Amino acid sequence: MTTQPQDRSQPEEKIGVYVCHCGSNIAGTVDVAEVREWAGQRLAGRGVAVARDYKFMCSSLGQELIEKDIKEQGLNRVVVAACSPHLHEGTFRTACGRAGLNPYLCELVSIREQVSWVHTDKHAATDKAKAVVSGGVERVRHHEPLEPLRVAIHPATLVVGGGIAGIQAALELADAGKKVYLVEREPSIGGHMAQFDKTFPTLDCAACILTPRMVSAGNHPNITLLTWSEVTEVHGYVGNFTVKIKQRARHVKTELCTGCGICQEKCPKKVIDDVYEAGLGYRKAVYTPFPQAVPKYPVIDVANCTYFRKGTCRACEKLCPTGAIDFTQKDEELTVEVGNIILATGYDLFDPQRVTQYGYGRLANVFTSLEFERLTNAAGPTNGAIVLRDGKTVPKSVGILHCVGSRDRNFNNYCSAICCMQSLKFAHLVKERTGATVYNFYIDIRTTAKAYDEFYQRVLEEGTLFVRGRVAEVTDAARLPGEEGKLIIQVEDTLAGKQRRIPVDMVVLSAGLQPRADAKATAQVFGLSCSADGWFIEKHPKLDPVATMTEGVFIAGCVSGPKDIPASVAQGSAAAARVLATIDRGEITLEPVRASIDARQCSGCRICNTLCPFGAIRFLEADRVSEVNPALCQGCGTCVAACPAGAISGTGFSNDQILSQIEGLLMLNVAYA
Amino acid sequence: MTATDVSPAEPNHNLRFLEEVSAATAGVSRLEMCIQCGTCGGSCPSADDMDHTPRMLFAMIRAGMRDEALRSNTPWICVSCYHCVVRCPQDVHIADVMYTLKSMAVRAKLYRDAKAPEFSQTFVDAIENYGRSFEFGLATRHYLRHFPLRLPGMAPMGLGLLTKQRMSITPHRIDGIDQLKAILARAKELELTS
Amino acid sequence: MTQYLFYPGCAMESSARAYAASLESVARTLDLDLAEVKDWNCCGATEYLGINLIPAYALIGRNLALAAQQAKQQNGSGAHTLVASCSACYLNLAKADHYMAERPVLGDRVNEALAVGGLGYKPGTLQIRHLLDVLINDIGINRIREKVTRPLHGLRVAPYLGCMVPRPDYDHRWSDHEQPDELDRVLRALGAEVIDFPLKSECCGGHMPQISPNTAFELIRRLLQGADQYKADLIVTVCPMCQMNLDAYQDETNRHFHTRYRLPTVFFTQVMGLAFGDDPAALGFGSEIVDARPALARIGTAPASPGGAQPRAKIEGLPFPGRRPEERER
Amino acid sequence: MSVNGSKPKFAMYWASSCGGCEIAVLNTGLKILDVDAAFDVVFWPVAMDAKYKDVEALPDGAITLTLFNGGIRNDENAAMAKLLRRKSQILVAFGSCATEGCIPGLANLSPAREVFDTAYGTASTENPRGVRPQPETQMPEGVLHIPVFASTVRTLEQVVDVDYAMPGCPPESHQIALVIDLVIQALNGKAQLPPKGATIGAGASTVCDECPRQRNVKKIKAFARIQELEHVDPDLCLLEQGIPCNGPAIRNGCGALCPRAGAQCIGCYGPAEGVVDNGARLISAFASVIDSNDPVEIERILDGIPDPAGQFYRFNLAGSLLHASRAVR
Amino acid sequence: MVDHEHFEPVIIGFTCNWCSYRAADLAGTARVKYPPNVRLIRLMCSGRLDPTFVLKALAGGADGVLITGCHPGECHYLEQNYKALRRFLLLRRTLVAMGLEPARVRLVWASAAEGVKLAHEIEAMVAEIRALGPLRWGQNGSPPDNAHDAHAYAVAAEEVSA
Repeated sequence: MTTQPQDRSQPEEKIGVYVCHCGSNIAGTVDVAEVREWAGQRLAGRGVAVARDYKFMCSSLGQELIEKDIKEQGLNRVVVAACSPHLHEGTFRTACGRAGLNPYLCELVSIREQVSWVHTDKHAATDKAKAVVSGGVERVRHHEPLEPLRVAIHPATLVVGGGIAGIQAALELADAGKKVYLVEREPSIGGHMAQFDKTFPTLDCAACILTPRMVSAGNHPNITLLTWSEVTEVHGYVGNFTVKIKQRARHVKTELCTGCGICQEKCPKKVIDDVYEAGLGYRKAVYTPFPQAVPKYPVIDVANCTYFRKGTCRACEKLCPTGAIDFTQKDEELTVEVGNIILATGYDLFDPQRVTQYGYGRLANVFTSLEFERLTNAAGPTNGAIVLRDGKTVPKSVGILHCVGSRDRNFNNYCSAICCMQSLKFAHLVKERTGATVYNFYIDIRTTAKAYDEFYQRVLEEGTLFVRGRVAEVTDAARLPGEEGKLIIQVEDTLAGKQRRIPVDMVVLSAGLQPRADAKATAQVFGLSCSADGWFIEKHPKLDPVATMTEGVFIAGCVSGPKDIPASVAQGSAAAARVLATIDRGEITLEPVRASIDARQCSGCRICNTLCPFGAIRFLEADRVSEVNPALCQGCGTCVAACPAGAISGTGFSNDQILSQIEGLLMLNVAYA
Repeated sequence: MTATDVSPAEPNHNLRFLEEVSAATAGVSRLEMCIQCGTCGGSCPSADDMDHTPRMLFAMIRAGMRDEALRSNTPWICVSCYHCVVRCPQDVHIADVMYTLKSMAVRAKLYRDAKAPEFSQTFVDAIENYGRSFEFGLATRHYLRHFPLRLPGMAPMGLGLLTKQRMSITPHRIDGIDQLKAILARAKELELTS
Repeated sequence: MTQYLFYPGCAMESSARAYAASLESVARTLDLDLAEVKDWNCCGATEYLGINLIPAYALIGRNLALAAQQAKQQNGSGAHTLVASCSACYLNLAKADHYMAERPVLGDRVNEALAVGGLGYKPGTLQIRHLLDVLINDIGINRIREKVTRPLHGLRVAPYLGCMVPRPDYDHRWSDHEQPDELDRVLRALGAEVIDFPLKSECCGGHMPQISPNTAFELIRRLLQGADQYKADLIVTVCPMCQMNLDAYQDETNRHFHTRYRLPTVFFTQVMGLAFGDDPAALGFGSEIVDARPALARIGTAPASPGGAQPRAKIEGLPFPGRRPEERER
Repeated sequence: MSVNGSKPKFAMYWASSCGGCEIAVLNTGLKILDVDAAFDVVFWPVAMDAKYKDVEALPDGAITLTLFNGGIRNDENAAMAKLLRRKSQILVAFGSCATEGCIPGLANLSPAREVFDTAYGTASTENPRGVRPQPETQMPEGVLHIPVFASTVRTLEQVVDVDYAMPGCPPESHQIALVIDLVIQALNGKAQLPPKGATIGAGASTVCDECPRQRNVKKIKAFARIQELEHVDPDLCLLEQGIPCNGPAIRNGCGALCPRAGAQCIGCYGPAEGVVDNGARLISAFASVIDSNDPVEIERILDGIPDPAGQFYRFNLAGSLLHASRAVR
Repeated sequence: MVDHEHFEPVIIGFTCNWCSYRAADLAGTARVKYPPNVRLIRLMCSGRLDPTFVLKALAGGADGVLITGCHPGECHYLEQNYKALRRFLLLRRTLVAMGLEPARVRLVWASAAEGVKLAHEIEAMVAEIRALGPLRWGQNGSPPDNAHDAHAYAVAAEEVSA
């Protein structure tokens, strides 16, 4: 029972205690000389062999002081009482290392941030400093020599998601000569960007800038493109992931297919394309989503294919000039080894049917932003003609609504970031192509990036009418003369302070972005966590935006929150850079703060099994004991604290270290000494 | 229950008006959360007849324009259809704030048009005396008072309702009227304030 | 069969007698057991809240307390659901129950006041629901359809809920805040042709006729105009206040705007009773100011309309991910 | 140690305990004859007549092996502990009372005053005159002394230096047999005694190690005492069924008797090797596998453990870090 | 009884390396003042907090224990602070059953940015514990000496005479 004092025998530890003045930062409030003297005398019995105070311990002279004592006095433990470990722990560990002492046998205790800077009473501050030092001394006695963990990095990388962010990341890595597996769920890469016509603020055509990237991703010798595929399982840890990928049957022999397109032409089955055409256009049961698709090979959509549903037809098979159609193909599962993973799985569009008062789905001429993108796209269902739902009538007036489903506690609290600029882009396109009257209804105009506000100015010049007010409702219930047959936008013009009813022919809803419907499931597969909103969480929102808490798994693009194209591309490159750094180093070193289980004492009760969010603990059925994988362990120590048998120990923060530090802080050690 | 605390040293005590309104409102008003988007003003079916849209009124409250806010006819024109409430992106309890403003105006005698407060008062008197309401007494008393000219026009309707026994001439008094009176008397001593 | 506590509200004894009468016979047909709360008092409508807050809630609180008490006494029957037929009453009861919990200080003071009368109410004790909610979710659309003996084929009805049933909808009981379809589904089950009425949850003007008649008449006009645009024979409502305003003030509104709408407005329980084959007189028909007989005469003049609602825009040209009729009948 | 001519001497003493430990020793069956053969028993109040003065008369260290069971509840217990320590070469804290305080240790939750009131002032004792025992009573024959009652129960280790601890309430007979064998072997130089301070007659892991029940990843939504449950799966880990079984934190060696018999482990074998506070281990383990992050729900789940102090410190209170309730002042 | 004026409580505080310890650092760099009665220990995560540490501190003479961690949902290790919460709630129940005032163990969430908040929490806790007086579990909790016994007995004895 440790209510009993610890062993009273003269300890074999030889501890050096160094009290820093930090100029007057510490010495101004703490009587450092007294602390030094006290430690030298009262803690001699606890192994303190040397006690010194010095103006600036972190200075080279201060460090040499330590190194000298280690060499000459044979110190085997060091306690520095100075500033926060977050500042100089590294400094003093290195100093010890230079003198041939294992760096982890050094303890830095803070008497600046936690004593001199926050207390005023000199006497009390000095007493507390003594306690802090005494705690450090007791703790350091239980330090063990440690080696940082080194993990080798497999040079290949998995990129999940073939949108612009994923393509960018894949190309950066491939161009640097690294192997990349690029996995995409749809038949072609390209993502949402491929659906757009123009991109703000420069208005270059999306296809013109995206297609070349898609092609090089498709042809790149270092990129293995896996479309129509999904990641099903991820095992292993940073440096050595084993990934299972399900490749759905294309029912097209890619080695034979020339991408001539006859099959799609002849396929009798027309299906509404809810993905690429955003529900506004049709595709066939055998299809490539769009002409510039990469790869060029079509897929057969089994759910809609007449042959698969009725057993007849086979038109595509009959007419394929190269005999590439193969109804017998089965889904395949392949396994790849990678060292790092980049997730760029993107976003879903908010479903505006949820905002009933805007009438989407009830009122034919209310469109979503993605529908409108397709409407304006030269390759879209109307060849770029902006027309009403009837497919012919050109609108004379168009209302564009901002913040649909965003900045709204009834739906998504956050700002979707891209809608302002997108709406301005729409306004410009409508003006340019139809000359119609355009209204923008907004709460705030957020044009914060380079050349964005200039674009706002331009749209103002073009005569788009801006109404500051969040639209209350869109209705076809005419109330006043001139409203019949129109869509009436009812809104408070908050700058005029009046309610207005504005009749228009077409309404476009700038629907917000939201996490993929299956984001939670994806997060589980890759061992990540989602925020309350459902976006993936970065390691640090500012300083480490593309890393995650799981070593070796990075994120890029909208997967971590709404972003426009420039930001997504930047993140793709950033994630690639982070990966490259580890690949080029060949290995990464991890702090040796890890948990380990003593199999002899483990009873296999499995209490610890639920506790590790990083999956570092697994239960060995055969031996009926649990074990910790040090590469997955992040060192939080939760399992150590939970083990009922006391079978789990944590390096760097062992029970002995902490319990002794408590005794030290409470000055119980002085009694033993 | 209210937003940030304004120091007592605050020169213009009206800047605490928003807190007062919040405190006196049923539920958690969230008035301080208004982002002035105008969803309420846009949704309001009777906005045309209002001095100020609800949004403006909230801005005035925030600005401490106590008298102007309490004099506004807006709360009295509010038909409590709750369109603004369900659409408000900030979940402000708009309709309930309107009730609060009415009762404040009544207490401060700041309403301009006596019709509404007096109608409410007649209605409430009926409840406090009988425990139930009875349109006939109400309607007649109220119309005689406010729309003498309309009365002939309304007569057929009133008669219609009467002949079709859709108006009770005599009020129904509940058994527990004394209990109710006692409860309401006590309740009046317990009003919410900041 | 579960028993429900029932809060009729003042209007049911006067202006909405037809509602009371028709509900009685419909309840009999669907054997719906409604136990009236003993010695209930007025809910204060929208008036008391604008005068005093705590008294207004105490007034409602007394009803909740009495109902809860009654629920306790007839324990076993499991009747802790309080049903209201009047929208304003429904909202006030639900609101008090909700806010007494959301703002404890309100709850405490209300109970402090109730204590004087030896009463008290713990928020959440009762489940407060509107009659229509109970009919469609507990009795069920099929049960209603089964009981139809005289389908209302040929009758074009505008389903009109008004504001206070689907909003604010404190415990999320309704399909939508703007375009709820519960009433549509009931009426379709009765065989009526239900128009997709965009104004179904707009305001009838409430107490405005007494306060600012012009405001009220405009709101009434909008509804009549809307129903007329969609060629409805009849407006069907669930709320005494709505029925009163649309029916009793229709002449006045016409006079005010020089229009000549003749749109009878009746309670949904009345048309239910009709479809169940009850005697119109017993259902309170005839008590409406705008005569419903011409409209009712159309019953049976047309065959059953399949889908019910007309798709509001014919789907041609570009695909339209609109709700399709079959989706609406869950 | 030297075994010059005469047989090594054996002693067993009971301080504050129930006597179960003695029964357990006798339950070793024929083994008891080996004891008699290998030792001459100089002091064993339960088994033979002996006087304290006889023990005092022995030279220090004359007794080779003393099994001391029972906690230290009064000054007589303390005096005997000190005496036997002086006279013994090997002093074994034998059984739960001596090693960790056991059930009598639960008295540390109440001040002496309450203990007395309960013992002499309630239905538990027929005591119409409300007599309370006195340290000294004047009798015609002279002054009578009875032991002075301590404020708390202490473990043997908290009073004297102890060589080995042998847990269990009582220690399992087969474990006792093994220990006796070991000592005899050691005396004949055929075996090595474990290092001083070791726990003997038990395993180093915990009860789950010997428990045959199926165990899975644990997520607990509700705790319930076994008698409150309609159905208990006979093959599934009890803790997973919400039954607060102390097995995961209790030293093995008993063979998981209780869980095998369908009852939860209540913890008589004490903490596993190197554990500082048994209760803390249980608190941490149980809390860790509660399946909720919502404070309100967690509290509701914890209501399923109505007596935490009793649940987590039933046997270990006297030996725990806190040792006694604050009320004991 | 206790001279609360001159009683200086000793509080052991456990901090999380990623949030509350950095909050303490921040309080320092911002020169926010708080009473010197608290002595902090750095853990990697509040999930590392073994109830033994708290018992050890209390039994060792601390008058109170402050447990701090990242705000719910902000744990550096995703969700370990929830485990700390669960343990804290059960530990507190046990300590209360052992006669401890609940205020002596306190759980505070403090992000790395909340230096001022942490300082305020410490200030509040010190004041609260000063009001409660010394715990002295060190003396009372550790094995009592014989003087104790006699005293305890005397109490029981005078019960009789009375």
